[in-house]
Amino acid sequence: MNEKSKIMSPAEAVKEFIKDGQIIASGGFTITRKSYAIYYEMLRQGIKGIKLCHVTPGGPDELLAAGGCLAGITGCYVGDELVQVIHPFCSRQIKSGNIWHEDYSHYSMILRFKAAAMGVPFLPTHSQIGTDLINPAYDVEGKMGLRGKDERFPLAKFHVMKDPFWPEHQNICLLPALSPDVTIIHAQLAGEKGTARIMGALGGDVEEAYAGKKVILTCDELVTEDYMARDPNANQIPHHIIDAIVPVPYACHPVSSYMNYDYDTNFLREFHTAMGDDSKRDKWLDEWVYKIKDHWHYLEKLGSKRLSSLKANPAYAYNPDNDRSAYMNK
Amino acid sequence: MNEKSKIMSPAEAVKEFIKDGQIIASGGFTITRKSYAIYYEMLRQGIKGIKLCHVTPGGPDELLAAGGCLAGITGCYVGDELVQVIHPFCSRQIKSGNIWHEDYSHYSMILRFKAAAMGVPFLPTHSQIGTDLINPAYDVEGKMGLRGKDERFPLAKFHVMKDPFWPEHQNICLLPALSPDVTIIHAQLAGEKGTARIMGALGGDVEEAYAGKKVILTCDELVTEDYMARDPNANQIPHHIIDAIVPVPYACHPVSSYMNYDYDTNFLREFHTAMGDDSKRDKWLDEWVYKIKDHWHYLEKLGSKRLSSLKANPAYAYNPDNDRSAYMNK
Amino acid sequence: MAEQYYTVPEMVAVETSKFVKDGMVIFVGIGLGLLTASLAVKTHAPRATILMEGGTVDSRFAHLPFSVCEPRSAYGCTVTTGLFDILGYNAGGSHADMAILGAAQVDQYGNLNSTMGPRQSGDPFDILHPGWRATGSGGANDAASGLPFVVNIVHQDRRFPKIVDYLTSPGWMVKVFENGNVKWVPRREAGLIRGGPDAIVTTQCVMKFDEKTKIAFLAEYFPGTNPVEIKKTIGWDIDISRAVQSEPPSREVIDILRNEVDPDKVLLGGLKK
Amino acid sequence: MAEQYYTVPEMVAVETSKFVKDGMVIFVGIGLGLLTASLAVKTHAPRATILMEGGTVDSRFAHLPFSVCEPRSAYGCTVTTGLFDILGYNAGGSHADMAILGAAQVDQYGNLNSTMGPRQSGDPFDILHPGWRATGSGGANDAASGLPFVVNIVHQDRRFPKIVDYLTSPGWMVKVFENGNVKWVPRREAGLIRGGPDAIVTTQCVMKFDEKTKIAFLAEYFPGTNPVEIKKTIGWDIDISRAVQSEPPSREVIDILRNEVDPDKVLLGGLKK
Repeated sequence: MNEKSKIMSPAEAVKEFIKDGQIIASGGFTITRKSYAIYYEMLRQGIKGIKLCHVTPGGPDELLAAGGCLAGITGCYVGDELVQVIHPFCSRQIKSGNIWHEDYSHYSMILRFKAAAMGVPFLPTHSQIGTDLINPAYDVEGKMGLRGKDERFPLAKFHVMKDPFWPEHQNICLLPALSPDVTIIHAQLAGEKGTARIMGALGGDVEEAYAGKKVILTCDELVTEDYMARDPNANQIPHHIIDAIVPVPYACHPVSSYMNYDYDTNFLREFHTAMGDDSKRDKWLDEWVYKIKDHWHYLEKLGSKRLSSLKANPAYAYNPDNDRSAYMNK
Repeated sequence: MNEKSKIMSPAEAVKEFIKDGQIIASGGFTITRKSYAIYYEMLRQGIKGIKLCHVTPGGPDELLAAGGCLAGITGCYVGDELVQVIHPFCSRQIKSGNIWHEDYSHYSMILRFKAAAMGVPFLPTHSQIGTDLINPAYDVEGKMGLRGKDERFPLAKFHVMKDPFWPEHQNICLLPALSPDVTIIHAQLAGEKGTARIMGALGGDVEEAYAGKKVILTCDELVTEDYMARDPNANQIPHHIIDAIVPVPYACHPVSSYMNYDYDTNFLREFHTAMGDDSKRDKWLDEWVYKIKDHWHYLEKLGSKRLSSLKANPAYAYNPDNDRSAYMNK
Repeated sequence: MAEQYYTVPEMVAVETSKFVKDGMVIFVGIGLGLLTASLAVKTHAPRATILMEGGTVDSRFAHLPFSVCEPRSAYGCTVTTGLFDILGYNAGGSHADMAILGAAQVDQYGNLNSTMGPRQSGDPFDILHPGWRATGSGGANDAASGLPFVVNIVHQDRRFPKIVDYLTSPGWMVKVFENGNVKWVPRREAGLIRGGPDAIVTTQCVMKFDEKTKIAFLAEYFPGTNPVEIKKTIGWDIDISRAVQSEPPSREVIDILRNEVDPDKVLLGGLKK
Repeated sequence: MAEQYYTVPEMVAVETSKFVKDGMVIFVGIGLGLLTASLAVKTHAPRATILMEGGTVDSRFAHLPFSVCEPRSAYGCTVTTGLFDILGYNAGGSHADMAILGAAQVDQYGNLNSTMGPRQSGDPFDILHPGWRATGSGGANDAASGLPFVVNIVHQDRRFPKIVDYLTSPGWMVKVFENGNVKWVPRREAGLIRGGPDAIVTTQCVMKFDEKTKIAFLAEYFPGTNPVEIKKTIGWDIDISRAVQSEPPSREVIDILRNEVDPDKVLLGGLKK
């Protein structure tokens, strides 16, 4: 068996694995480890009708919405944290009904991916009980006609049952598995076969990766599998579940990669401002996405001075001198 | 609030946390990371009526059975691996009905602990379906009269239900949570508040620790929490779930602690032989348990030459020259 | 009244931090929760342990983070793991003592709405066309489902309806759905066997919950506010008979807050009154 | 017949290793499974990935382990994690291609018994007083529930009943329990949506499963054995009409097995014929 290399560019990874109408899981966590290099490329390749899902959202939701790639979002949050920055375009599209948003709690989302990863149809939780997150009247995917037709969507948003094991027989909420067509994650290190090492907090990436039918992994450094094997306890994701390895520097710019680079708040502020302003949005997308040839062109446009200013200091895992004033309303 | 130190000797840990009739979870995996120092002490303190449970068994089952500490075992296996070494005394006690054994699959056991760790009454799996592991006629804890009286035991061994989320509505098996009164685990490194770093394969220890109402942690080295914080990705268990820290060298002898010491096959062979032989068993227990004052005495009896011969070589994480002939029937 | 030596956000942080006892394990969300927990650790609760849902345990921030999973949020932590361990094992499995949560709305039973509602509170609500959207509940639902919690919220009329327009985190009386009907039941009866709201700290006051009715009453009002004015802004007939004026924070604690907890004004600068 | 240059355990290892294709992800249990997978990796399947339930991925043993979770089992591996990831995500979630499992008994449908039974096969069985005990199923049930699998078993009469005395790993026809009754149904119908037995490799022969009946038939018999004698040891009316004699292993593969895979005779020495 001749093993094909999984190593490819962002454009190749999108071309090979991402199709219109797919369910795509976005790894990372708001301003950390979001593979922007892949999402920019999805806009350039004109991908349509994506159902985005994630344990934790971030700027790519806003980007994909603005690029016309999105049909809907299944998740728990619409924003970038940054002291409660809501995505202005995305939330407006949700209010107008142009993009549907199915609402779950944060933990519920990781349970949905974990169920898929485990190959079981559901996992149980006390979360969501007593709230409108399990109000049958608010079943958005149901209202969108997705249930009972498309095998990727369960027959119900949730199922409340009685615990059969203890005499109180308390209510417990079952959440259906969610197996995305493609999961996109970022790791600091990857072996040449795809073994991945995530540094810093893991968020929901391991669960999302195991849940995905295909997995695209961007990484800061590509190393030998032998190097990865020197510290196997530090690696979380085995190579056999990875389909594409995309080793590009600053794959997550404008957000951070623990230990390697910090987020770019000035860029993020411009991005958020442009997304909320009809007169600026298309111009921003032209300038930073559509008129950009590829990731190398993007990095060149950012310039080495800007990128250097984001470089992480190893004592902190971020740049302690990073200019964060764009989100500090002094 | 004056924080009491959790650091104590094996005798203090057993005296403070282990009581007759408890459900005890034993961490580690057959010949790796089993906290023998604690189990020896349970025999010396004459603990009775223990219901032992584990993701993975090992010699402590045999030891506790021989010491008269055990009422029953809930698990998937009765042995030490070592090319299929079954525990001779334990299995004879099971055949004679003196010790009950509730049978689950390996994964089912970790799911039971994981459910308790998550605070939910059950977790689902396809495991056990179609087999006698879910034959209602073989519900051992039920036959022992433990269900419906003691809150620690669920009303049923398992519960099969139809998946409510996909049109095929396939059968899935729910397994009840298992929250031990005390979990006993071993880590190579512990911080002085209890943060734990396990090196090598983790088995089911993280789940067992989170599931336990109390947790006793033996460790090879006690270090500062600041030292643990230098590589937080390498640590799995947070200090706030640990109740006792027992830092003693060779806490797991005669079994191994990855990176620190190898297993002692000659000791294990003598142990297994004595356990299977009515004329030798009590003598062995006297010599290696009851006439031993404490763990330091045990180590002294073993002698520094024997212990040195088990020391792990860092290039292998075990001793490549370890004499393993006792289990190689050439 | 003399010029105050502290700001409203500072008062909120100090009042909230009082709920953090030494040795507690605290789940914190972004924003005030994080500020409050940091203040507690640097003042009266040095042995409190901070959990954040990105996957960190016991962080000791050198710079206040913008996110619960950014590189700054892991500084000094003793364990980095994932969201499952924090929300599943620690919040769900009750290995934490309390949570500090924000919200867009809070009602008489301490139910939160972090997500959306109709254009006007109380109007019919179309889930496919929400009148307003906030960021969403994130892990606040999960923490509130398993842990005792304290709510931080900006004091504005529309934020205190009698019943939240869309319930995202469960308080003391919650919704169950049966055959197309909505029933209000105590949280324990619905299946929430642990936790519940302890207090609401607004930018003007502290509310606590009556032992019997489980309805929020006015426990404290900040210096410069008064119970009668506060009552006008609350959507239920709030009991103000037990209200006392809060002690102003000590100059010492304000100095720690300004100079040690948030010298860059990451959070103190950004909070509205 | 000339003196054999290979032993029976070696023949079993070679025959079993043929089921491992290059690039496969293989779940292995202790004993022969481990020996077999190692042999495959060192011969025709260098890119196969070995999973062990202690929590290791892609180990490259320097010394054959005694346990699936001892220090030797992690040598050279690329990921060390826990049992949950291996049995849950990889076996349960179908991120592996096959399993190699041992057993005390195997029946016509490839059901395994790894654990216990009455004193005499077929006798009534008292779970509180089993007539015999083996170690138990460990992860074999879990692997067999989710993956295609090959069984290794010593060839002895009592090991091949028509129906296993106690069913621990599911084959093609399995038990479901309804209102006190036992019903035999195809594994898919019981809820086992993946996997199933591909072959049984004994110390004398290879059995495979008929496409239609899902009953094991004799596919190969090892040099020095014959189908008629084998049939006498099998508890069901086994079809031997399709049986062919196995190719003896090449001297080259035996050399690799002896000199590279298990030079210390950790497993080759300990196996009974």
